[in-house]
Amino acid sequence: MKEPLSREAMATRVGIELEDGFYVNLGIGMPMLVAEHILPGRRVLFQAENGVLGVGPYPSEDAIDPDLGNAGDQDITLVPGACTFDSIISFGMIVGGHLDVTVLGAFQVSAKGDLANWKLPQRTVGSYGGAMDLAVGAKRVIALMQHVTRDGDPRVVTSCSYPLTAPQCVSMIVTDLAVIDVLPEGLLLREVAPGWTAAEVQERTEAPLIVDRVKEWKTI
Amino acid sequence: MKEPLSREAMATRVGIELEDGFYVNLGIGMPMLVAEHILPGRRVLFQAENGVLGVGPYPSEDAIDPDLGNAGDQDITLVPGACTFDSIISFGMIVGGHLDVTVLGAFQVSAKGDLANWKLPQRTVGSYGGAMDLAVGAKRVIALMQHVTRDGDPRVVTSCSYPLTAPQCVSMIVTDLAVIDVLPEGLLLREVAPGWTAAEVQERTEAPLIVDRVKEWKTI
Amino acid sequence: MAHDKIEKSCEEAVADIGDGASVMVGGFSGRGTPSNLLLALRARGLKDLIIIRNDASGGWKNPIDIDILLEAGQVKKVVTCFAVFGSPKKISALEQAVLDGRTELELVPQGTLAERIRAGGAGIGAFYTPVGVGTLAAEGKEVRDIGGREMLLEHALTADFSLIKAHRSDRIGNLVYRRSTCNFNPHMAMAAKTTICEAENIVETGEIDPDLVMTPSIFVHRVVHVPRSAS
Amino acid sequence: MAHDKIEKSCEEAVADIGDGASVMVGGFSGRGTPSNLLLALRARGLKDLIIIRNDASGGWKNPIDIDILLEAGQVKKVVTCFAVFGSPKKISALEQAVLDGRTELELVPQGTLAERIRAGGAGIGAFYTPVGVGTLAAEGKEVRDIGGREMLLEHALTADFSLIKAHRSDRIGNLVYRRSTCNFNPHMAMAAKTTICEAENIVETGEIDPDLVMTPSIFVHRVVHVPRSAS
Repeated sequence: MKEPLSREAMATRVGIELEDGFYVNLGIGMPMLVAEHILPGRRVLFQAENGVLGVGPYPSEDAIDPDLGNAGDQDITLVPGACTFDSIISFGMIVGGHLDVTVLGAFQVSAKGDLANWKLPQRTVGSYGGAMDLAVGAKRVIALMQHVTRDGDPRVVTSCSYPLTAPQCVSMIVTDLAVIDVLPEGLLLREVAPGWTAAEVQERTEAPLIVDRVKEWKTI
Repeated sequence: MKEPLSREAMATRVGIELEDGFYVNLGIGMPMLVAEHILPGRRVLFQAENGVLGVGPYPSEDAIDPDLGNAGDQDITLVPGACTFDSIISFGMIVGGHLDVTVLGAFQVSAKGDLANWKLPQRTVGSYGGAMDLAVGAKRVIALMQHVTRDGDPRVVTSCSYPLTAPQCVSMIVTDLAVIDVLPEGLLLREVAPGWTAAEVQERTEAPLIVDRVKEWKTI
Repeated sequence: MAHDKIEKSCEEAVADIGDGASVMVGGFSGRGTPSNLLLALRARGLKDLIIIRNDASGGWKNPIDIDILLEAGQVKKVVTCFAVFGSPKKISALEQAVLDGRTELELVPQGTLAERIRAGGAGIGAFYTPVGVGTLAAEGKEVRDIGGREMLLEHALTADFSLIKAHRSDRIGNLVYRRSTCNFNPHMAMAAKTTICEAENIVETGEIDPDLVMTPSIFVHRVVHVPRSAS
Repeated sequence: MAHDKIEKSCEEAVADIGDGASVMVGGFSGRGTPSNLLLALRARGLKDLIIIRNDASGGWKNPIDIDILLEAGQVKKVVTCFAVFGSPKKISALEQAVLDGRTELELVPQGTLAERIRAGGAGIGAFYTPVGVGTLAAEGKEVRDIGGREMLLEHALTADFSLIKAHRSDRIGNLVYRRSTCNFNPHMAMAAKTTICEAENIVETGEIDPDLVMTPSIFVHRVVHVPRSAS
């Protein structure tokens, strides 16, 4: 039976984009999985916007440092070469354009690369967190999300109906069905999940996809 | 014979203004003398705008730390409780209104408290240094200068003819002849140097002085 | 006392905070949060407080944060970037207070919040940032082309009091933070008229290497010793 | 190499700086000034450099500073706060170059200079400061009432390169400064496309306590080891 890709497979695909020596921020939630899928031989330093550069694996129970967490309030460790700092240095790093990549979860991404990831429309109140800063500041924004909602509605849309995090900021979308590049001429369907066709992906996508250059799903 | 006060006496007079626990920046030149004239029992922490809080006395030759200087590039020492920091923290301290007092040298001070201390009019090029920041930012600005120029021209003037450092920033003027408060209603001649009269000080002052409350020169 | 800023208790340290005061609260979830000062503040039973704080979404793992003020009905307004949980199933104390019309919310992007606090402490009146352009965060704000890029005008934030937490303080209030507990604390210290620090360790003045001080004593007005075991 | 940013020599480290480049130079007089990088830069024999630097008034006690570039006629423009000596009897290299019409001078108050550099590194486009209102520093600038106070609009500064100096660096460029050598170095590190650091000591990556890093490695692209005795 044809299945969408697992979260692990999606994280693995994003991992391929993170080059040796990159400085990267991973958003709260699924993007954090990417940390475990860096290609062998590559060294990537992960930033947490609460003030850490060089986030390491989660600690064992007896190695927890209560003074050390990530932006999702998880206990973390540090890698050699890590440093900690205040929120001003942290967001100077983010908004000043110093991060090579940020990987952010998303509710919707539009054909122009608009990102909506901070508030469900039916909710009165939302949380910006650091998402707007990351979306505007990082050199490259990768959106990582399921291709459709639980109700089957497309998340890659002509125009976002959810409140925006930032307009025209996403350069690549990775979902459980596809890898899509956001180009000036439109959304380029670059890869489809094994077993799926471009037509099937387009069916589940509101925005029109450019499908003349589709390749196989990239693996390690 | 009647002499103007010495630089030491002027510095001593300013020292009386510096209360226990104050954080103070002393400008380059004569104001730096004030550090040696803090009243006994009072502890004042001196800031240097290149990034030091807690400037101590000048070091002996063999105690010089080449990494440690003040804003006038003199070798210094640190007192217990001192700290060093970057220019952004330093000027955040200054412009953010955290310093209790700054003592600045001056070419001219006007009746409204305008300060001119960064450029001689006959010079094409000048240096702002940190003077504008200090004049605008400190809670209280004390101008310390000779009462007249070498040519005998008044330095306390109706309106500055030299380029301004900041308008309406000086609250007190200490010279070798007088202590003057800058008040909304004008310049209040508070003290005159021993042996001098209010009339003699007014003769050497362009701006009109309020002379109905003159007191003796304050000493320790 | 300027040479010894150590207060006897959290209660004494917050004794002059009054109704309607604006209060910055350091920390990011539980890390770097002055929980003991918050408890002492709640005990004052004040009303109409204005709270400026990174997160107000129910404290994740943190048992004591600004929720205790919100739940006690002491807060008129909150300026924050984390107002609700990610999941709509869990309602935060702030969300409930906003839904009930008891508390006003000013939602600010995290970096903009940090920058506005820094501006307040550093004497900068306002600044232009690209963050928030084209979003709800731009509502009612000036948008201007700065160097070819659209930016929002954002204004400085200051407060009557900042409640912060440090790993170590000397007697005159030079502070050191550890690991990710630093976050908003150093810049909130600069942005309030009166800054009150809960410090896990107190050392004699002069014991901290001058290079290692993270918040200079000039920004700190009161320090309370709350050892880690007690907090 | 991202894991090892150590360059073999100052010459190699500055080899791609070209004519017309904008270059920030850290330090305050001699303290924290990357003198060996400046010597290597001069040896390139470039023209039309734009230099951003705290002081250009003849180096007080510092034998090697940006004067060596000015005297070699390599500088088109200088952005600084100290342009001349206090005494009119001594003419600084910059003063002479300005009087001769060889070099353009943009004089900026010291705190505004630091703030403009910080803005450049932090992605802030411009800001309002009370410093300079009612003076020559306000010429040609927008003045605006911000919260009841007149302020000047000042714009961010960035550069192609920053030349900075540190006391210690690890192999990936985490930096530590000592005493008053810190000054402009950390914020210049953030404000340039390429930041090159002259470090007195090199340690292995992981040897600097994460709390004590003053400039995170992300801001540093090249490091040259110049032991103190050789500088």
